[in-house]
Amino acid sequence: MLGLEKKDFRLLLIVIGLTMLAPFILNPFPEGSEMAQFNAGYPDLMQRFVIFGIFAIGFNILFGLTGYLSFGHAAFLGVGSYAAVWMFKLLSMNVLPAIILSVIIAGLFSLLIGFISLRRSGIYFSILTLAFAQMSFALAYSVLTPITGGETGLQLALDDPRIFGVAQTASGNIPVPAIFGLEMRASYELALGSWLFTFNAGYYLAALFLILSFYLAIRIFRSPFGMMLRAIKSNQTRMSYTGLNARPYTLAAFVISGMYAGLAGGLMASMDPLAGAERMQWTASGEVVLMTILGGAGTLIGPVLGAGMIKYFENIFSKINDTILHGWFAFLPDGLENFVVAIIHPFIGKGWHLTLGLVFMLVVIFLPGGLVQGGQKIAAMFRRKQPEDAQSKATEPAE
Amino acid sequence: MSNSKFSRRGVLKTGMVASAGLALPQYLRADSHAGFTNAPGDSEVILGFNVPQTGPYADEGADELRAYELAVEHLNGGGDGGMLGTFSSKALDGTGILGREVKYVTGDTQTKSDAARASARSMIEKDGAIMITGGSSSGVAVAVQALCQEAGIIFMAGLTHSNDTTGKDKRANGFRHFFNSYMSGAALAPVLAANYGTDRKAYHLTADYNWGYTTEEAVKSSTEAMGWETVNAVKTPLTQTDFSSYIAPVLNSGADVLVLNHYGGNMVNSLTNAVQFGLREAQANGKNFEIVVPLYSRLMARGAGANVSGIFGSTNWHWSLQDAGSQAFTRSFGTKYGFPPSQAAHTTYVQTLLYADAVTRAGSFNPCAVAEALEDFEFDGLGNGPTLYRGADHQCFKDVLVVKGKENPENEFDLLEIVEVTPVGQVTYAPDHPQFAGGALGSCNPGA
Amino acid sequence: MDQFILQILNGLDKGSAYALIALGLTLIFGTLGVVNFAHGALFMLGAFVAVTMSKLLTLSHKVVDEARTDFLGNPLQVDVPYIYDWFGQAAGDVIIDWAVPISIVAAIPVMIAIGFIMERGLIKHFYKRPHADQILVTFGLAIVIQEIVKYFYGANPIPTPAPSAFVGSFDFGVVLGFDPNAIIYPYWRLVYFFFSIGIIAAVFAFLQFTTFGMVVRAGMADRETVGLLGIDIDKRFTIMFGIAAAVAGLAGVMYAPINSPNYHMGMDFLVLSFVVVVVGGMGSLPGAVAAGFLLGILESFASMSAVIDFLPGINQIIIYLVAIIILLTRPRGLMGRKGVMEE
Amino acid sequence: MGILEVKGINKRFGGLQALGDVNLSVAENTTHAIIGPNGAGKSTLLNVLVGKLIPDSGSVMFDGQSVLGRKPHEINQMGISRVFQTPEIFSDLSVFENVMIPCFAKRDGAFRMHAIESIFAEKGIQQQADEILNDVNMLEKKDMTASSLSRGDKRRLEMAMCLVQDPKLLLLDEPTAGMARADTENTINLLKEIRAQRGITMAIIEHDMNVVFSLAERITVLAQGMPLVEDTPDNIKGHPKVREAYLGEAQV
Repeated sequence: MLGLEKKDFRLLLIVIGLTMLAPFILNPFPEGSEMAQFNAGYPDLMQRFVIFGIFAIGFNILFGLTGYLSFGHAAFLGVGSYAAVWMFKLLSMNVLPAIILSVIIAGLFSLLIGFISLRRSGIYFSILTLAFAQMSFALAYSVLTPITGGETGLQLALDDPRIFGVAQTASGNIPVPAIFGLEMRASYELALGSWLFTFNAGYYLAALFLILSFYLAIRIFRSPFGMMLRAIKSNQTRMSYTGLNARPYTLAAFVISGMYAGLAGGLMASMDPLAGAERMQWTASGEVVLMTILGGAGTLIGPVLGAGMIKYFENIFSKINDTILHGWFAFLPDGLENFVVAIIHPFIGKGWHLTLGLVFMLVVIFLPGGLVQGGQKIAAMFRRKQPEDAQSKATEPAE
Repeated sequence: MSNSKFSRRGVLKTGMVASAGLALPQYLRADSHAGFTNAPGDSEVILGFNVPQTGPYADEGADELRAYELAVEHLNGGGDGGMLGTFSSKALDGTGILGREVKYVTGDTQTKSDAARASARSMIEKDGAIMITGGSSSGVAVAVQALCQEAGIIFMAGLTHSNDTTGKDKRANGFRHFFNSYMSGAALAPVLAANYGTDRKAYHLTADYNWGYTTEEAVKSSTEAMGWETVNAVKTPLTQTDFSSYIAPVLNSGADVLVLNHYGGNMVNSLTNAVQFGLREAQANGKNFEIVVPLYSRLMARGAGANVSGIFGSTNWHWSLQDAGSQAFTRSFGTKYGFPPSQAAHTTYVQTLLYADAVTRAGSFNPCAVAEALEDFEFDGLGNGPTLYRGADHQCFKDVLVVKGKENPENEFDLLEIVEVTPVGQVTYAPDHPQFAGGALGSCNPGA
Repeated sequence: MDQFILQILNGLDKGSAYALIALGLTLIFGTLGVVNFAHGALFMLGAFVAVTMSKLLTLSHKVVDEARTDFLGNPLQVDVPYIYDWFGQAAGDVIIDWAVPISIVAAIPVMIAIGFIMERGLIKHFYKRPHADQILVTFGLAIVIQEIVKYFYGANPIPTPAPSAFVGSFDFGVVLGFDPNAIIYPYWRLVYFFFSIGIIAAVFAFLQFTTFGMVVRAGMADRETVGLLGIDIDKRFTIMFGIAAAVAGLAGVMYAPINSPNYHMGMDFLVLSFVVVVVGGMGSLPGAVAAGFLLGILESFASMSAVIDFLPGINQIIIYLVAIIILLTRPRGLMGRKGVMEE
Repeated sequence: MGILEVKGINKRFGGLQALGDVNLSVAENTTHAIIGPNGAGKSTLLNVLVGKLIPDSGSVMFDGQSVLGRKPHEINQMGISRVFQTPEIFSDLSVFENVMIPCFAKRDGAFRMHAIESIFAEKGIQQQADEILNDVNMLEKKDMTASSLSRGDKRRLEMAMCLVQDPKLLLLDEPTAGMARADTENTINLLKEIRAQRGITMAIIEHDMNVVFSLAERITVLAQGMPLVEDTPDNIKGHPKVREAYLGEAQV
């Protein structure tokens, strides 16, 4: 189906199902209940899930397949966002040209950086990419302020010279990004009993791009090109003595993943038209590395899971405060309530970093293959009867 | 499709129980009833406190959060009422806002514009916050302000000092109580001239980003107007931690004053380094060498320890002010938390009260009504003397404090002493002043 | 000319800090083959040993002073350090003043112990794991360590001054025949420089002249062979990790007076120290030291206002620019060996 | 005129003359062995032939074209395949994938952006891969991960990867190094078979004289970087210079 093997097609269907039904899946708790704190089904976070999912899928094409660990991929995301916002400022508020341009610009930028960085391998390659990204960040934050907006980020203004479109709306406001008139922020809300589900136009556009990206990633993984990339990771000596030139293959993978990053950046700017320099900082590059490893590098679905997990922690755990905790444990006797709250307190709100750090450590200690391996372990527990299944798994191309 | 844009869960939470059961999909029209985003229900109203909880400004964020919690307590009639008693407007009576109990949600800006906007959006989209406030840097303030404008939410800025927040990046839905770079320069210059003379040569070290630029410009133009000369102005990277190579050449540059346009960790390190190099004891051009820090923060001054003593700077507010409002606030904050509040705590507390008061006076949560009530509002009793919320740019105009690091502080909170309270007249500027040029408020956006 | 000399001095001083951190990182990588992202956290912990020491020395009890009042109008409670009670105020002040040098003594055992615990409890399980896993787990550990420090000490920097005997600057200019104040350098920074040189020399001497060091050097060159010799390399790895942690910790202790320590100072140094190590050549100790000084000096030159006026923003990117140029011209850094971390 | 003509190759490493004026001519459709004691320059010569090292002077012509200055993958595309001392295979990939990769390299050249096509649709390539695996008796192991193979199987896999490219010249670097006697015999038989069935020209660098004399049709002896003699196995066996060079080494 669609040029995919049965198993891959099933995976694609699962991803389509998950993204299309995300507003339901992410909002399992009734509105107004104590557990509603854990609901993630609001437009901003849902958009972030898929956008960072795209970013991580792209990163995984480079890192998971070729083993080249780039520490500078956030630069391409940042460049993509800047390109998109400039498109909004100069051309029109339609997101399509902005997204297309951001993919192109990020592709060109990654071609340049990849061409230079890929002259080295291993940690030397990592440091080269890190150096380029840090330079981009430092310059964008300071001397390039006229182009990038610097500290405050590049944003729209009331006097933008928009060629196709108006500078201001009738009510004197800055117009918002839209696709052929459908605003990215437009939402439709569905109340079912005490549950409330939000269907956001921007989210579905981004989700559509995620599905496309995921589909393309499957095709790449299962293509001769993808096999060559895995061969590069496995043995570069044999690669060249088999008559294959590793450089253009790695460069192509680098540019593809750079374009994925640019797509993520363009989508980010389309959902929320502001591009900040911090998007390019090394910590942002490190974040996508963590997402990929956390989910399972070299697997198809892993990076998406990793991205979701980190963004969930960042957005949900950071918002829990002591007042909420006291609300949850109000049923306990006072002394016990305070005790329990005091125990949990360091891990939530301002302590969400601590929780994330612990999760990294636990996952990598107990699940070297990331969350995907965790999923496989659980799945294996349910079908112990078929041991040969587990054996053949090892030889299948990366899942 | 209905463009409900941003949901208003406040309404739903209360109104939903009635419509329980397997309802058919329906377009939610509550928005259009109220005509603005996140119209609150009848019993409670939700405010969003968006402060840095991780990263280098986490302590300032924590102090802001304390002030917010205190403000909520006072608005809901708890505690000793704080500045509600001294506020010139008597609209607030301790029954919440327009009879609704004040609830709040918190978030982490991480002092990054992306994270701050994500957090603000989640407050608006998920929690149904009607107003967002907080922040501890201008980058974040400008970013969140623009977001609130788009969403149709009022933004009450926290600690943000760049001219741009109410200058080129001002927005109709955003309001700033805190002072700015221009005011710092205008307040400092006369005091510096009086103490150090008008024949001085200044060397600027400036943080290489927007806030640094506006502060350097403001201090430069104000001091040059007093007769000072600017010898050199060097930009330093935000990520710099060791400033020795920037400080070392200063003493031999012909300058006799060093101006550190730095904030936060940069300020702590550059000041510590400068003192290490012996600049405070040095002589230049036959005069004592002096250091100036245009924007002081008591929390950050603590990091520099004894190095701040004798060094001039400006600040928005200080707990040792003797007016009734400041005293009341310091008392209720100190009683609750055991130590005096910072200027960040003060401005966020005041912003919360000002918002609540404006809603009450307007009789509506509609952002446009609230904005109208805030614009050109004159008030007193909130710690800075008579104050004007100017309608033209949504900036508060009030007295500015010039402070000096104390020589012999009694404890870690007692680091600054007030040298002069510069009257508001001296720090007022025209809305179209060149340092604030290049932006427009636009018109208020109620969202929905 | 005088500016030039001044910036060389500056560069040497900065470089000594970079070299010291990079040295510990290289020790761990070279011997254990582990990419330790928690190394910056060890540096930070060292600085917080100094902070803790000065807190301990000023541990106080309250004495009520009825004559004065606090900000709320209550009688003022004055903090009186216990140390005053024991040694008298004058001697007590001297001890408190010398908190940072005193904490060096404490830092060595504390940091070695932390190093042992880290290696035994966590790192040793990762020797055979891919570098990506090592990065993830040590990065997680770094976050955990720094968040714990933040929980107890807050996010703001904590002033930890040097003894007052070291306040002020030495005027090199006068010695070299320039104008007074042309080339001044703070005493404590000079102390830091010589301290770093001393530690670097000690580490090299240890590796050069002791049997232990010889085994370790052999292990850095060819780990498998040494393993085959039947030497208990495990125990030596643990000790090496302890030493590397102590080196990082001492660098941190001595750095505390230069910049007030805060919980994220380790992360601030992390990227930089990796750049230093890689520019020096992965796994090469002399390379790490040389790269540290080189980058320190170039960074100082780039911060001169004449240079910035000529090339705006150069001070923002100099380190990375140099790293790129070196890695493109010398494929394995200044002194790197073939095959290390290239797979 | 041989398919491979090496003329006057010199290579110095610092003060060491690794190769001095080496000439070599490998005739088409023969098995040519290059032998010599340790440090004779065998490996250096091999690395020159595959493009890993560039000689200081001299020429290397393959099939009428110079190989000097070309990269290893370009030389492979000219028709030279190499078997390593320790098998170089794609150990993370399956056996089947290992042989598919050289098929693609043969068909599509050094680089092709075939990112959207599916491997599963490449029936021709799959058939080729199946055939060669069948030829080396590894068809039943095609789904195993290469790293889990035995050492002998790894060697056979590498051989299959080279053969499937149908090279004009197969370079073998000590193909039996470190092997047990039985394995060595197997390898000799395998190589003989290949030689007989496919008629591939082979150049073998080998230490084990037993192997050399069972396979080679012509032998070049190197000593201290210099070519000593080049002759048929029978003549080499009794050659005094060779005995001298190998003094102390048994079995000559």
